[in-house]
Amino acid sequence: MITFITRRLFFQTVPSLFLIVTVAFFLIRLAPGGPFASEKSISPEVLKQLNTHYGLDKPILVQYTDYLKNVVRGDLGPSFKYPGRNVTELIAEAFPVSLELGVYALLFAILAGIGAGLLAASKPGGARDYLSTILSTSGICIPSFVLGPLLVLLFGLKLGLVNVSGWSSASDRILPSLSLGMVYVAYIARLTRGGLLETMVQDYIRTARAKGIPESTVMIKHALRGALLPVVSFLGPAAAGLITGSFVVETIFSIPGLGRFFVTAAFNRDYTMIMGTVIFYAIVIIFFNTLVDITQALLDPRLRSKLNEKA
Amino acid sequence: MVILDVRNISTTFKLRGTTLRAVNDVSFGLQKGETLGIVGESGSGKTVLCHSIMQLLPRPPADISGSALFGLQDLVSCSSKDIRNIRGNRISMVFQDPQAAFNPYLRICDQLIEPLLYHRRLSRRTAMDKVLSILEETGIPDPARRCRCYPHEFSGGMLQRAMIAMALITHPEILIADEPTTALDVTIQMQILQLLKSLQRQLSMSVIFITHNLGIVAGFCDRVLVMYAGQILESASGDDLFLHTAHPYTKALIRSVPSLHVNSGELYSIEGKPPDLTKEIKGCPFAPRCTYAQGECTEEDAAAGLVGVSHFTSCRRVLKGEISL
Amino acid sequence: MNYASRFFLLPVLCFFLISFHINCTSRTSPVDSGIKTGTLHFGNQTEPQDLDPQIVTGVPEFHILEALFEGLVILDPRTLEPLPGAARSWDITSDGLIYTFHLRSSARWSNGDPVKASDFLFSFQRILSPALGAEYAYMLYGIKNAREFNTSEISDFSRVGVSAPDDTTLVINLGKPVPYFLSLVAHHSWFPVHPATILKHGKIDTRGSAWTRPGNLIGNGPFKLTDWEVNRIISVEKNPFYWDSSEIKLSKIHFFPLENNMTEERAFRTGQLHITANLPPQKIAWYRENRPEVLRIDPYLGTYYYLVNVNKKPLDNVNVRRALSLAIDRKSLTDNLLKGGQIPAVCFTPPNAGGYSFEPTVRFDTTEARRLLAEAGYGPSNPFPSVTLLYNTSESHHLIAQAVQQMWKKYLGIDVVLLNQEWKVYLSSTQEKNYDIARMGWISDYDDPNSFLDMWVTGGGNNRTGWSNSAYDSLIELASITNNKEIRFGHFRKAESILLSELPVIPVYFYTNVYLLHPSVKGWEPNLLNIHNYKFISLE
Amino acid sequence: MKKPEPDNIAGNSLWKDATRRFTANRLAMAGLIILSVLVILCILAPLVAPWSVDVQNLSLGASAPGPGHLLGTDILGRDLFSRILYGGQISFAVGLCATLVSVLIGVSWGAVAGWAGGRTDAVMMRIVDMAYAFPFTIFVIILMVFFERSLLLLFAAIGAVEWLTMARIVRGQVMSLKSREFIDAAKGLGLSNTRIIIRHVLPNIAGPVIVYATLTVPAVMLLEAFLSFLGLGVQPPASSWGILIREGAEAMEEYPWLLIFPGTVLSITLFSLNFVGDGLRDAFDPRSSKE
Repeated sequence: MITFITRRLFFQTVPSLFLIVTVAFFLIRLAPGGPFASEKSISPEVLKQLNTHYGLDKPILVQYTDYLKNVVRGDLGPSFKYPGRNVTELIAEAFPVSLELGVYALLFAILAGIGAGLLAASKPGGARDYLSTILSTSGICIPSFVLGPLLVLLFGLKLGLVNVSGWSSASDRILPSLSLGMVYVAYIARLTRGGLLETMVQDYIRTARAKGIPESTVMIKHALRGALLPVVSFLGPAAAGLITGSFVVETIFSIPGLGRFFVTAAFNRDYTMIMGTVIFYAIVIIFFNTLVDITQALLDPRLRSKLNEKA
Repeated sequence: MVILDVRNISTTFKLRGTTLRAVNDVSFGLQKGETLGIVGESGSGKTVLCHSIMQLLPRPPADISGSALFGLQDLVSCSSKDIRNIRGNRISMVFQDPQAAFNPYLRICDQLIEPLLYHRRLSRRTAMDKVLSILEETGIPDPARRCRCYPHEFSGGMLQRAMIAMALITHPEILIADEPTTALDVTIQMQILQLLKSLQRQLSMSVIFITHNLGIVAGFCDRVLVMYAGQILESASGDDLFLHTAHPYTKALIRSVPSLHVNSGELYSIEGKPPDLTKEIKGCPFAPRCTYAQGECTEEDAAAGLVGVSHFTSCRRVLKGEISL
Repeated sequence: MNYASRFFLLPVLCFFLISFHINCTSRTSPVDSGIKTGTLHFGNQTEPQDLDPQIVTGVPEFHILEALFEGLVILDPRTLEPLPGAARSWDITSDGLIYTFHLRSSARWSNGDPVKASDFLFSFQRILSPALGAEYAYMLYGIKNAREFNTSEISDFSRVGVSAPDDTTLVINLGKPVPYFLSLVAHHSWFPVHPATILKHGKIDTRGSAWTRPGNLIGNGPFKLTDWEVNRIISVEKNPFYWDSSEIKLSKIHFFPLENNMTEERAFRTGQLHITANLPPQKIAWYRENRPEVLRIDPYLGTYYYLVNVNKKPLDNVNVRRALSLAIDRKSLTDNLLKGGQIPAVCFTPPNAGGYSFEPTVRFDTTEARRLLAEAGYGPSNPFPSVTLLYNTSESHHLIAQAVQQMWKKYLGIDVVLLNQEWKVYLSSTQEKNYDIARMGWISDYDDPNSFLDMWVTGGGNNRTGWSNSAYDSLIELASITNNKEIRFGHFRKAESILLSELPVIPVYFYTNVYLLHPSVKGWEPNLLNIHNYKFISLE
Repeated sequence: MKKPEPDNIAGNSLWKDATRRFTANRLAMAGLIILSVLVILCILAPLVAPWSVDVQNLSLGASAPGPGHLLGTDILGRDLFSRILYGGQISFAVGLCATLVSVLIGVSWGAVAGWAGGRTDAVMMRIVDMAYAFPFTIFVIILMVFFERSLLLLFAAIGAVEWLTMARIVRGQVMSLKSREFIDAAKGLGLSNTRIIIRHVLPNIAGPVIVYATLTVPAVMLLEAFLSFLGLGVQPPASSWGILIREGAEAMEEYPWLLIFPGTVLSITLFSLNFVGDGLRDAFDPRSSKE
């Protein structure tokens, strides 16, 4: 297992990061409108000074190699939009917030999703199945920019239970996590239900029942593990999506996370900030994908012995 | 002494408007210590019968009538809690394909230990000792190491041994073995059968042995039921079945066993297809394929009668003595 | 089985109940507690770029800088007349070229250092230093040789027309008269910075050093910076060293970067804010009806208009441009769509800009519009070619564009294609004149018509229409060297009438500032520049 | 459970069989009928819609449902019912086409990667990881700016993003299928890889693929709304359900009907899609049918 992880780190992570950096670097420069374009026109002299200051007057290949060198040194450069800050600092400040939000949302999605999936699969075609399918599907139908304000209206304005925005008290975590995680509840519930139905007809479930063990144990111990494999492979992208896709929720609830930086950086053409977030998100995503592969191997011994053979 | 008294079991599946009669009015009794074979082609209802008795069929769509008295309890109608206390405890099962019947995601020991944990409420430690000793008994070398393996790391024969060990770990009164050797090599088959036999003697339990292989039945079973299209066509002691065959279907089955002794060039096979179970069957279900059949076989209700001591047949022509097989 | 799903669903429920429970224990709203403690909760749109007055350009930044720094003059919150700020008084020579500011000897930086005239010199040198890349450096171009220094034509700062004969006297020499000079001086680009602090964290022209961080930042304003958490909050508290600190009634101000105006409105409604930056248009009616006491609609010195690319056919025809302008029912737009008290534009410069108002010229007249279009040669036999209306992504722009599209179709039979571009793309499209008609807005930084009219001179940086008129250019030039208000305004009037008959820009409406203000906030006066000096504000 | 199905021995009746099973599933049929009605209504919008889509009535503004306007009007005074019909054209087009694109790319990519394993798999999945890690906003901005902005490009852009998850799911399924016996059996029979993938692997992954595809359609519809939100989607005055819902969300307190009606229509569509998806899966995969 350890060899597997190290192999992955050195032979896959580094090259793919390098590729991402390269593609992103040049693609960003292709987008029209530079970082200093503004509604009130800037004098050409000032523009020239700004370009010199940030090294944008150099040939693009030189900029590229300079940037690579800095990144290897761990320096992501100064933000163009926020001149007093550098990108590393901004990410370090904002990411923990997005991570926290993402983790809560994922936790909620996993618990509610698997729960709903179990409920639905316990009696396929029954009332519970339809109820939980309808509830979880409505999670997909209602985008976060609708769900967020709706929840705020209900719990924040009508009932006055929570703050309508902000990120200071513990209760400030609830509504954003719900709004963000809701979409994934449906996905996880459906994958769980599908996986369970698939598993419940396997011979080994009959064996387990023939042993006379309680039905709930059959479900959780015997069926769920196999049924969760598709869920687990979905969790990688889901986790990445939750952590990187929190822009809307962060805006609605005014949460100081990285998602806002990422999207506004793209619109501001804050080159260094975009590159910084791209690299950072890439690492996050690769991390989660590796985590998923490991989890899958932990769940499926057959896969594990394959990995061990390879390593 | 009859420890399992099965009476008039009928199992139907209602599926989107069609009704499928998988088991049709089957009755039999299982003696203590007896080995009862149930023989028939695939789809004859043997497996469904056993699953019906053990409440392993989802209801609906399955609809089961009749009774199966085990002691004072009717297995067919008892509560799910009661049947759970019987399953894997007093009645155990062994399934056909061990690779599929073991949960691929759990260690062998974790699966073997379950009946003890749930029925005997033993601590993990003592239960584990029992698991190791029964694995030893079933002939698995180095059980302490092997039982920590996953099913895919076992060979088929080994797995089936483990499966038997799992079934017998609670010393059940009845073992239902559903084609336990079908998926295995011939040499392994024999080893498994011998294992079963010796363990049966040791534990003095009754065995219901489901198979489509008449060859196995011959040496292994005290009594044999021959099933076809969900019905019992003939029931006899192992010897009687071969020596005094009393149903054309049994006869055909025996003939279709490839034999080393007979050098006739071609293998025998029964012509035609089994009947469509979604349609009502009138008369003898085998009649359309039976070389002895006459008009009355399909026109009148099926017959039933004895041709010897506890030798039952449903063939009216045999009963009437019109044909001898 | 039930057990199995409970295993997963119960924790979710528990989480809910517990967190709600924690929160249910007594809550007083920040607004109410703020009134007691004198803490103002301020909805401030976005995270500021920085707190360096010589680098930032946005309105939210200005709202914070106003608390931290004080310019030579401040503006009267109601009339926008210059009032003494860091300078206690000033003299102006009769030709309007030399301004002598007398600084307060009692003025102090927030660390106790005296504010000296040389600090201002340092600050001016800093913003004009080419390497700093200050976008607002041009605000100081009125100073003699300032432009030359900023564009590296001269490198000796002593040649720039500013001097400090002693610690409390600052002399500014203008190249030519700037009648609205004092209004300019109140702008944040003229704010002084603390030289020792700047030099501690870098050179005079280092862009983006750490001097603006809490703990580092030294200002001369009524408040000092205590806390800055990115995208969360910026807090300032009363600066005891401020010369007039006894007059300051607020003890603290919290600035919240609430980008989404819906979020901001909800925060106001639940008592988290005293002031919002905006109010979504669809909410105006409700507030007008139910809570008129908190709804504020202030006039604003800004114009919403359509840029026309006069180099493109058929828009090169002046009659076509006139027809397009005549076919916009501006009143319907402001009354039915915007609903925020916006004024239908009757000319280009908003009314009362520095005392200047142009007579109503722009009309809504569909018959005349059709006549002009026919005169331009378009009609059933020669259908009008399809033109594109470009706007940047925003809810109100796209509503207005769709309404205008309909008006042109209905009244002129013209098919207009809408093109919605992301902000930077839109900017580059307009800059490169890669458009037919484009939505634009202009909000002035100072209270003078010059701000609206000098951008249409030939080759002006903001003149992205390709329009050029030598008579117009010379009128603007004449106005810029005239010190007499009436003569100056006369030149502007002539220029504006040329602009409105040529119509390279089609004015649509004049902005208003629509926001919510809690009744406990006192001294918050409406004014054209949306400048509210916290000195005059209190909470009761 | 193993159920005796004596008539199903012949393999080539898969389609006929699936059709039979599908038509017998009432919910799925109801979903299909509702979907068809919606699609037909939207296609026939020019004939069905009571108002032309671009008729505005500024002085009317947003008005509640009433006799003149069945579902009320939006802020510009346009008939909401008509807008929903016209918006449906685009939502359906985007949803179905983009999903198709994503399924095609995702399934073939995932199947090949999972089947080939080893180095090929590593390289292919690394490409997926990279695509995942890529800031898709910028990718789409560039696409939309550099090429003529069109619906077709929108499909391609969304499809190109959505296939990634599909590829991962399919790959996972294929990998676990690979270790099953019948694949070994097929290999043992000397069947070519292509043949095994097409005949044995693809039918077995149809279930998850269909389920995920029915989840992709709504995701795509909402993604389209998000893009429009950024100014990169459908150009006004053209509209889509996603845009209508977003507009409605901004005024949910003042003009609730602007959110409720488009939201309801979208929800009905998505539920129908779900039921149809379930029906399809059950039809193709009798083992997991509702018992």
